[in-house]
Amino acid sequence: MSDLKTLATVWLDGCSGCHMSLLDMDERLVELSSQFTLVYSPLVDRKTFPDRVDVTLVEGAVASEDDLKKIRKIREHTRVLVSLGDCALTGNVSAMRNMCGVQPVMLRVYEQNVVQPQVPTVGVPALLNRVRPVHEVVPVDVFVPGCPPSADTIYQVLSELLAGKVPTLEGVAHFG
Amino acid sequence: MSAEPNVRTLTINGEEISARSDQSILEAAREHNVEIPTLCHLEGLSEVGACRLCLVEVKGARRLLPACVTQVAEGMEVTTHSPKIDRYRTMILEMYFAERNHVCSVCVANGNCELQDLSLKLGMTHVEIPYQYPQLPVDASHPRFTVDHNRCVLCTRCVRVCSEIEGANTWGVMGRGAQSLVITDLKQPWGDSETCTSCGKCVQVCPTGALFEKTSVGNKTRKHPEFLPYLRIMREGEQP
Amino acid sequence: MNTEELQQIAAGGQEERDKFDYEVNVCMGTSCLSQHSDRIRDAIAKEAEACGKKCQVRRTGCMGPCAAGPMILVEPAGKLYGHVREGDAKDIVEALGGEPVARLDPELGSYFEGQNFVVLENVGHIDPEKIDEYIARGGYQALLKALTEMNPASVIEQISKSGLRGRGGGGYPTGLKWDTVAKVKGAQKYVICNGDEGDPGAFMDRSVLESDPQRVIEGMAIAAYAIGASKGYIYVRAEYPLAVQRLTMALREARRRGFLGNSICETQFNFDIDIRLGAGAFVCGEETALIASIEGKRGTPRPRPPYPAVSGLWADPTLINNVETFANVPPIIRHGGEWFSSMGTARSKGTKVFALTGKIQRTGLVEVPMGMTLRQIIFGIGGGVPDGRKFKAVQTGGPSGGCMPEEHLDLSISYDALISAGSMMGSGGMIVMDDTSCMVSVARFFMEFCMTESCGKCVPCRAGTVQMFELLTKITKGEATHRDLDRLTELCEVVGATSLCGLGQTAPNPVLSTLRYFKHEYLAHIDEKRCPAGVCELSPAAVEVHA
Amino acid sequence: MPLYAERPPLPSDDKRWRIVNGTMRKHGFSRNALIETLHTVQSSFGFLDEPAIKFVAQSLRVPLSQAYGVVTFYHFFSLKPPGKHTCTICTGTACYIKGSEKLVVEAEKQLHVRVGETTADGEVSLGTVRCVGDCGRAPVVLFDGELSAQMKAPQLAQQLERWTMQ
Repeated sequence: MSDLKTLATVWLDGCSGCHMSLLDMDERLVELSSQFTLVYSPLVDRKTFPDRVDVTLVEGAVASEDDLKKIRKIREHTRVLVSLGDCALTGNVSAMRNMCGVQPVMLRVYEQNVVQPQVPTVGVPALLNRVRPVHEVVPVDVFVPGCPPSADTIYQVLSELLAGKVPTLEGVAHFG
Repeated sequence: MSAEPNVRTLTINGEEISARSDQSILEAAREHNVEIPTLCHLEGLSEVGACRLCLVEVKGARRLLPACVTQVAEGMEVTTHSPKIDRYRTMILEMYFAERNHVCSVCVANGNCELQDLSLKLGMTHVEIPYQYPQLPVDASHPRFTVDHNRCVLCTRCVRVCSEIEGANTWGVMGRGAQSLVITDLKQPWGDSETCTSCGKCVQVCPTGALFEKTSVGNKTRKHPEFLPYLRIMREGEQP
Repeated sequence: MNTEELQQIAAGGQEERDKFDYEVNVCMGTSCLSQHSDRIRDAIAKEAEACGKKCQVRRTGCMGPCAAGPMILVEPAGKLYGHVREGDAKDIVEALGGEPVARLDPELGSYFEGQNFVVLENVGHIDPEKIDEYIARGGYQALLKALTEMNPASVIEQISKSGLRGRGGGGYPTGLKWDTVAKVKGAQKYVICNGDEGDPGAFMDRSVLESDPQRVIEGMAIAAYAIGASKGYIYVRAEYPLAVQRLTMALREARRRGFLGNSICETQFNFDIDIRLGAGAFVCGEETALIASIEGKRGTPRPRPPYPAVSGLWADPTLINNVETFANVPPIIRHGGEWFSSMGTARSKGTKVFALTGKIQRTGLVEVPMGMTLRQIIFGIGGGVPDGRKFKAVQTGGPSGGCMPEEHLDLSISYDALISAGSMMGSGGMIVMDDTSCMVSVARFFMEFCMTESCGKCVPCRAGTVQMFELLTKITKGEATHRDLDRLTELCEVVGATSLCGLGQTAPNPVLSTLRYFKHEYLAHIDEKRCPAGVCELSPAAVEVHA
Repeated sequence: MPLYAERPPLPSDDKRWRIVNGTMRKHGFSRNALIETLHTVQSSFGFLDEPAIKFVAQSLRVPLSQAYGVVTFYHFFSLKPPGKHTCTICTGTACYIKGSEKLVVEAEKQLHVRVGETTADGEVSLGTVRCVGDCGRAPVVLFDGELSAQMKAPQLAQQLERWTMQ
């Protein structure tokens, strides 16, 4: 039996599809929740990241200053960091802006084809020049590919972590 | 050259097998259900030995040898999988993913892509080396087909099928190094090509979503490169 | 052409020489010519005529010490002048037969000490555009001897006995290579001379082709006879216009004298040579890529086997050797294989031409017997590092080679010793670096070279060199971590082990050798954000934020 | 297809096409004369444009894609016309060790172009070359093809100024 008790999930630059897939585990969530305590997540109410978390699932790429700050803090307070889904693993769709840079994206979104052209500066975090996968910023322990990873895959990962094993998804899951 | 190929005995991963002397290690291995990953190889086309995924250990050889172009020999001892080879293959695959913009989730070939399949087979769960994010064009000028260079792995299957089977030589490779690009004619829009017969063979042999039919929507497009061996046999005619 | 005729031409040349009391040999290699040595020659000829001295003014090939050019060799005094200007013509002519002009002393010190000219034996003494001058110094005796006194097998035997190994870099035994091609059956065989001297910082082949082109042609003809080829190609870089021009002229001359064409030297041997121009692709130094290029295609290598010896140019058996290798052949046939093997070390015979450049007092072309130490070459011949700076490393083998530090200066030059020191012989570039060179930057320089010269066919070389280049850039900018260094090492291993051809397989060498000997410099960049040589501009690591 | 049915006519009355044709004839219009012919075009016209590549490809019966592939593989061939003057800096190893990088920076600054580009007024093209073989007197620069050795940044600037001031 493993000593991994607390679970957190975070949502960086992604579409939340991985979280949806997490919920797709359906009744297996109940089974897992008897062993894990979900201490931090977009799905729960807590606002600050706890001092010590056993397992954190990270969805999304690192795309803004805010993401960067968050992931560094999370790494510091997490024992097993899991990159969940292609955005966390490769940047995926979030990183497609790397092909052209930030400026054209900002122009397209906030200035062209809008009624009131205006780039927001207050209350929103500044974007990084380059969107990066999580492991380019902090060390990652487990990689779970998929866009999104299937509920079965996520269940397998969590079960194996609970069983005290390092999950290997070789030959199980792939990008996309 | 003797017309009758001789039989050679060799071992692959310790198993003794026989093969015809004109067979490559790859052919012999696949005949005996030993899996060796490949990307540029396609039955019915000439070999280029470029993808380096089929590299195997041959006892006594100084270097790893590409199974696709190395002929079997008597007493050869071949190892197709070892921790070292597996590590090399994964890294080669990572280089493929990182050099262009492979975003499986939005690709027309998602689920039917040889590159994606390889990542599954070789157990590549993430790409350690940084993506390059080159700016590459998409050419949709052809009435039926599209080429998206972001997804091209430069296997040159399209170039070879166009030259060796169709005979049109529409496709070629321009530039060199990381700037290499498959092109039609004088790098003009595919739709303006004077030589393209629109036969679509290039699309069928493309291992990724780089070449696709415009009618392929979503990710249900399977490609059918199996016609190649058939064409070869029919073209060569009746063997005496 | 028979022996008597050959002797007649040689004697004629001697008679011609005897008409003069003095010889003034003016270097007209690329380097000296760019300093208008042609005008100097004309000025001297005019002066000589004016003062009535019997003086033969001759254009010659590169004499070696390029940095002291334009060079002039005055015979019979054997006096070298350096940094000659047009205005010096009068003094030079006046000094003939008397005291040499002191101010034109090239101050070469011990430059020629220990040098041993085999390949460069004619340098400074013949006009590269006149075949008869080559003949007068023993040229084409070897071809005549091979054709009339030896059978192909005995030619190969002499080459094997000589212990000559490929001078292009790999060091494959030449005799063995010839023997393989000779034994392959084929109605049509080819001899190719690889003059695609792509190593940046090396100019041995250019020099030989410019200074003594007939020697290469003779070597190729002997090889063709030995293996049974009737057609040859010389592949030369288009960046060497003078070499191409001299070679074109030399081929015409050789045909005129009957050393090329049909029934050479009144035997049944037919052989002719064409020039093919390279077009700026380093990878074409690789045999199979070179063949593709001669066939008019993209110079991409293909997997070997089959080796060119079996299936080369147009799928026919083909022998490929480098310029310097062929240049060694005539003297070996003339003096015998044993003569050649008496020079050098146990497994590396003869001499090697090096282009000694970089941070060194006396740069230039040198030819030394194998087995000489790096220290003798760099500090003896080259005079050491100038400007009171400290020696740091010597680079050999071009982009495939490595950098060796002070500790290895007593290494005796041989194929095997250089490989064990993490470098290689290469074609002969030898670049000296002082303490103002940053070794990470040097590795990055070579990686950039490999990256832009990669043909793009196989992914480890195409994409791996880009990744390694970016990691090295990251290190020089002070943005790298230890993880980056680990990844660099791993990439070196994978690219080296899995690339299709020699370019990719050896591309990691400059990184590996600098990591081996100068790891502290890498670490200084990473840990202390400091460039010990003061070359790199480092900034503290930061993930850039879009403002 | 009419494309390769017979040898195409010369693209224009320009005499240089006859030189190009001469090279091809010398090689019997053989496919393997492609690079040799392209060399002739490059040296006669200073660059290779699309009509030129097409003419050569059709004359030698080489597929268009292969001809274009060859032209773009070899760095000696240029698809763009060069400026009136060319400044080519050697970036071989010996020149690198002797500071050719600084020369490149200086030239780029002076001309306001990057390596491989031509100034807006078409006066000067800036290029680099991988070793011209005068390593003994590095660093080396070719001004309009003429070799100048042991080059220093101010000297380079002076020469470029002479061109740009005209």
